[in-house]
Amino acid sequence: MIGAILAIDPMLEGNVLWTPLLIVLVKVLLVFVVGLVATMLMVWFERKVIAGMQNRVGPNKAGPWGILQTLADGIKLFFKEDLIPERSDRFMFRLAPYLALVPAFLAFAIIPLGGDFRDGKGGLVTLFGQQTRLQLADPPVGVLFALAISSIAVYGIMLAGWSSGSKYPLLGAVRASAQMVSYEAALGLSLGAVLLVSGTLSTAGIVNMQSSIGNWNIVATGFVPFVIFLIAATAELNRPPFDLVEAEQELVGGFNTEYSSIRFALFFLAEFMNTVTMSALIVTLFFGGPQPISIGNTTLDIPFIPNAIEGTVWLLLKVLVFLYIYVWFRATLPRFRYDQLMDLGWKILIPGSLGWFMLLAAQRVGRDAGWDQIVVTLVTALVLIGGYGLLLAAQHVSRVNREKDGASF
Amino acid sequence: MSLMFSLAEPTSTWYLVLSAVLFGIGTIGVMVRRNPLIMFMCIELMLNAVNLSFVALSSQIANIDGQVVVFFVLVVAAAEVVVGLGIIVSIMRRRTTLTVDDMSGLKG
Amino acid sequence: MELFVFVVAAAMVLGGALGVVTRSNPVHAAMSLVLTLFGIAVMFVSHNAHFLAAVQVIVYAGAIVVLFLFVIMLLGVDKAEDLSVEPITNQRPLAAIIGVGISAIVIAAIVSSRAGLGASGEGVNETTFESPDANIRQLARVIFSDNVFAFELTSVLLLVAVIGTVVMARKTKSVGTGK
Amino acid sequence: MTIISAGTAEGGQELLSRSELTAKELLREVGSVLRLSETEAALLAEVQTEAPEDQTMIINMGPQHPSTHGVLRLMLELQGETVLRCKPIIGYLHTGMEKTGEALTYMQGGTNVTRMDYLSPLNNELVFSLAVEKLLGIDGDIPERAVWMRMLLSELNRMSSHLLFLATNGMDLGAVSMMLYGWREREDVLRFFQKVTGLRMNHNFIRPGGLAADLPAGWRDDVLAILEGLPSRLEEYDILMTGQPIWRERLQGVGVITAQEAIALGATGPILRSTGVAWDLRRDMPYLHYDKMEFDVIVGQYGDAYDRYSIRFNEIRESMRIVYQVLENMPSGDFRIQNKKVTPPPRARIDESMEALIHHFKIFTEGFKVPEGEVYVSIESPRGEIGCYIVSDGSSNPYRMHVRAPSFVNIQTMPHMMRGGLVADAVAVISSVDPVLGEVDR
Amino acid sequence: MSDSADTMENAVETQHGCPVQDSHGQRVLHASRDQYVSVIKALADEGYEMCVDLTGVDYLAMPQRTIGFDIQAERFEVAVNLLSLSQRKRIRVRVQVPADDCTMPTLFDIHPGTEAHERETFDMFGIVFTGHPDMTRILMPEDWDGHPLRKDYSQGSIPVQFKGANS
Amino acid sequence: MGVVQNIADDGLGGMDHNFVTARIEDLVKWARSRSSWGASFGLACCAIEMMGTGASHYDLSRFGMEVFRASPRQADIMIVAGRVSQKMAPVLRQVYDQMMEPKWVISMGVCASSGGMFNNYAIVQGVDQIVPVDVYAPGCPPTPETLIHAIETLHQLIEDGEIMRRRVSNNGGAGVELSSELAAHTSVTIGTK
Repeated sequence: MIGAILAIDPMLEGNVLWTPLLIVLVKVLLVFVVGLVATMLMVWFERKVIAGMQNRVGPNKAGPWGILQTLADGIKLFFKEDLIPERSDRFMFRLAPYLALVPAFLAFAIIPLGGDFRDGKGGLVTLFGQQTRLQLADPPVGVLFALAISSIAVYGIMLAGWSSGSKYPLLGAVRASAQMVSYEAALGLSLGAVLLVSGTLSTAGIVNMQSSIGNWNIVATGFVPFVIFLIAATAELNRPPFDLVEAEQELVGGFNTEYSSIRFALFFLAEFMNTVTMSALIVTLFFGGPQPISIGNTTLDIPFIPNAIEGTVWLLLKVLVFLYIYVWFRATLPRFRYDQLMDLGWKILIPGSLGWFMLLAAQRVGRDAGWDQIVVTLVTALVLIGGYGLLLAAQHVSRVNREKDGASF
Repeated sequence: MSLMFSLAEPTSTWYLVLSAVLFGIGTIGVMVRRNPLIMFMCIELMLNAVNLSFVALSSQIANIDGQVVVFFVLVVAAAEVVVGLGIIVSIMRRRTTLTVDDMSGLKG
Repeated sequence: MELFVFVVAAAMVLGGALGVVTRSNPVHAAMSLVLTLFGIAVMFVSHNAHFLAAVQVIVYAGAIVVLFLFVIMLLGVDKAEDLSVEPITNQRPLAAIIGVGISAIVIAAIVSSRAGLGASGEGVNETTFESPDANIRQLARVIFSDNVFAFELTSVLLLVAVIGTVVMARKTKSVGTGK
Repeated sequence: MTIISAGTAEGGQELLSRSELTAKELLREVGSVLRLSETEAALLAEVQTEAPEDQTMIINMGPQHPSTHGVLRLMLELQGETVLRCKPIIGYLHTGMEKTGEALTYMQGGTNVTRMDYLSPLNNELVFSLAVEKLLGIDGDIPERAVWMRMLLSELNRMSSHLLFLATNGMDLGAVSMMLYGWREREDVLRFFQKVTGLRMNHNFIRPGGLAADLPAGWRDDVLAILEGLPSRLEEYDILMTGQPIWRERLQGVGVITAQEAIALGATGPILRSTGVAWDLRRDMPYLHYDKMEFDVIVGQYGDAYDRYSIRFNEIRESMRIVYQVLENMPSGDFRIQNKKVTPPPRARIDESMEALIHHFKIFTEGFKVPEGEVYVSIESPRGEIGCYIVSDGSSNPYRMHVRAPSFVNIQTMPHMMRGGLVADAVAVISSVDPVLGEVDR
Repeated sequence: MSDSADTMENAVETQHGCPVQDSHGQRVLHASRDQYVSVIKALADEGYEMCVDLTGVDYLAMPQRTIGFDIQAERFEVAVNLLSLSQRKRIRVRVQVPADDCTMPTLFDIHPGTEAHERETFDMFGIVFTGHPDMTRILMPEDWDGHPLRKDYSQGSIPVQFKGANS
Repeated sequence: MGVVQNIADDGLGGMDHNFVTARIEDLVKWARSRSSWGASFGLACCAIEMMGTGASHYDLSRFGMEVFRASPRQADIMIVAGRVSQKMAPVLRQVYDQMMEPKWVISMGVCASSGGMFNNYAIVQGVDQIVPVDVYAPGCPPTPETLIHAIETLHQLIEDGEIMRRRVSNNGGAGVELSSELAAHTSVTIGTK
């Protein structure tokens, strides 16, 4: 029973012994520490990389190459005066930073952090005589868990903005909720494409399906769901160009304007932690997670590193690529406006991901029923194009009507 | 550790009683509160009580249909909230206070 | 262990429910509702309904309550409601009597009829290591075979609800141009 | 011990609630003075019923807000995120420069005016010097080299000012890197200024009668280095911003103003040009030797923020064209007028001659006397028409020194541009007006 | 104020009933307060469509000045700079404002762009523009005493002092 | 949560000075000097040079200072860059009060330090009449090098603990009474009224 609740892990089947419990505890601790350190390094990485993109040097006074910069920030913020504004809702004001931080850590629990994928081991490694996955938990609804966590992460931001009791944070909070609701749908629908191809919800299962580059979901689902997922994930993270929630130029600091000291540090931490988690999730869903890169029958091998650890290295490398992409976004793209953000979400991403999902589903039905794949694809594509044409026409009519009677909404 | 497993297992009756209590709280809330938003939340409480009893009974009588019903209830609840909040927003456009006592007329 | 889970979850459910009814500030009430919803989700998990638990969190906590909060913030009705006013005389005691009465009747019915309930279906699949998504597969099969008509109907319902809301909530005239 | 009460209450200068306003004030604040006909204005009463006061909120942007370019304070009445009314409140940088100008001699005046529009200090000095020269009646006698040098510096200054506009415009719209790129390029120009004038900003280099010093050795190579480095950088900006879909979406159709409105409000510079009015004082009322120059006046069509962005962007290129022509034509000769009344003796002569020393001493302590009269001179600064109105009573101090600051006038267009836009548009509009608060408040 | 003698003699023509003077190659039109609005309106119809600048001068320290054309020199003067974009011409309108009645009609209805200039002139000189929609201070704080650019308003400089900064 | 409660307290005020706490104190001072975020308080010409200091050529981010927080709640150093007018002075004070302890002020440029050449009715003759200034940067405007030098000086003072001792000895700073201000400062929020 406990196995069913906590995780699907072979070592938790049958009689539960002390060793597996200890391993679970160690894993929890390890994930927590790894998450924290990764976030610290992520902040430094972002500041260094963006400095490089802007012909600057970046932090270099705190520790070698400024690597301790985040630590200095953290210590400084911890030893700074704290304040709860008079007009704030005190309980919610105190609660909000934790509501932002906890989901960031929780989502990390379902990411496969490594494993041995050679010789058909399927990611299982042997620790102290126990077979286990390098993953804190693998609930049967793994991916849905990530979706659920990312949807409750917005509470921290909303409540922070609302409870501050002043106007700019409130505007930030309202923006945050609308943005979250809009992009959650696109995120879920592009996830649907992955689930359709993988046939499982468990993250470990999804990783195991992607044994070679040809099987990576980015190829198997046809690239479009990946693009939509990447955009929607950026929006969920409130990172540029979707950082309307903070939008320093418009809303001063957005939801966190009134926060100082350690509470602000928690928001800061949560934001970067979420970035790391989301990158890891993208890698898990579309790029084979800790699977080594393999084309056909040849699998790349990192020399001198035992196979059990190699998975972690691959994961790290892949995640690093996405962290870099997020920094890149921040350095280049201007910020969206509120209505453009909504337009992108509702008029492009959601129809796009829905259409692609239906195309994949139709192909699958066609394959099961033994129809000609090309014909099925063509017919579905035609239907979808027709539907999109109707959508465009509807938008046009609506715009004309709006201009005619000057409605504003 | 094994000691913990040997303790009394809650039967589905426990869950059903809990859901009855939850339903009662929801009912009281709908009757007592005057803020339509909170009344809405109390209706959600009642729906959740029913959901809980469905799932509990589903596992007791070993029939998956209970869970199917819960799935549909979730969808209907979403639709209901969308419409309900829409009504509240459009009422609030015309009035300044938000209590059900002031909403006696049918036209705004 | 399950007892422990039950006690904690029940405390969440009841505490949250009482919070919804008693807190004067709508935002606090909404957060209490979230607590209840999480408690229910935990109970779903302990009944092996993993999928429903996830959907419960995504739909309820992730969308419905966020919508509630959005409306509260948008309308600026986040001021605390005055709970000391009782609009109808003796409304509260009457409501309490009705509420407790309903609960009591239902509980009585449960207690008296629990012996009569027996296994009637072909069983609910348990989650195991070999087939971690057995529950989801079973649920999906039933929804998309026996109940496919109801499923389609709910999707139409959702569509109607969304369109209806948009039509209802839209402003007809803009600022400045007049009517 | 000084205790200053916290708070920024400015009473009637602030945006008041609708009920406290007369119809005329309301019309002005919603920016409809020009836009609405009389009948439409009569319907404005319905604005109040459509958006009752308790559904709108008045927020305060500034005076210390990251996107108000210093200390501009905007009060916005918002419904949701839509701006209904806007009122700019200025004066937070009021320095009393016009009063200080009356206490300084004409010789010292340059130090004062150069600090007004601190992004184009050389243009401020130029307009002040031209006005004083006109009062002195020596405006025709300025040596050729001085005129060409003034043009060189003025155009380089225009480039650096527009580069800074690109930087802040990028910053305001969230393109962080543009901020640093703009500053990087501006730094090249500033380094040249430092070499020529000794200072990075606030040079007091262009003075009545000419300039403070001649160009240093090797100046031509430095200018050429700037000119040759810039085009490739500008192309990078084109890739980064001009062609960027998000960038275009954010700017196109935002903050629209018509030619009629711009003229009625007295807006000049890129704002006026963005509406399709080709008005550039350099071409239409030439000063210095701009009539001998070949350059295009960049004109927009839609009067939106995107037009203003591209006008400034392309004006950098036009300025480069002018600078190339200046480089070709730079004559040799004196860098200041040889008029004992106005010009201090050369440094070398002070060491030799007692008279020269006394002359030098007198001219820097007492200044020179300027005949009675009043004059208004205007030139095209990067922000529009900057004018200098000087009244002289025959002494060595100006009796009244007034500067017609382009930003001060241009700020009035903001309520018109912002009305009906979103908060994010408001930021884009502020940025596209490109006000310099030192000049607004003086 | 008396300009140099030769320019004075050139000033023989009139425009819209006001004497026109040439000052350093610029046309200057002397209007009385009563003529002010109608002259500006006539000039606007004539093509001077943009009001570039409006400012005041306090002639308190120049009591003996003369203007000519039988115009009584007063303490304050308002100078309005008009620009014709189509004809590429400028004209300046100067109006005398007596110290005991510091009011002027507003130009807001003809040139809305003078709104800020008139507020500034009010703030700095205390000249009230009647009919202006929002006659408040613009640069100084709302509760400020006096009008800084008047000649009887001291510059307000305080001698440099080094206070006991406790360090 | 908030460790620092009043102006004279650097968060470790209650500790005795022994080997361990001394190390913690050193660590805190190190952190504060390495990570001092600026409150962007750009006013006039100096603001341009201040931003220029943050740009590619001079790069304040080397000192961990590229984080210019718009919200004073999260800022440590207020760089008063430019002339402070009488109208602006209350705002300046308000922003200073909204900053959380420990906080430092750099007065950038002569106008902020002494009124500079604008010795007239409109300009506050030295920002130290309003807020306690820790470091003055001379120049009109100071070049980025000067500003960096001022910042380095301040960092050194922070690391030495010199500033805290000075604050304790004079109750806050240059003749400015802080205790009467602190009572009111919680209700004020940036940018809104």
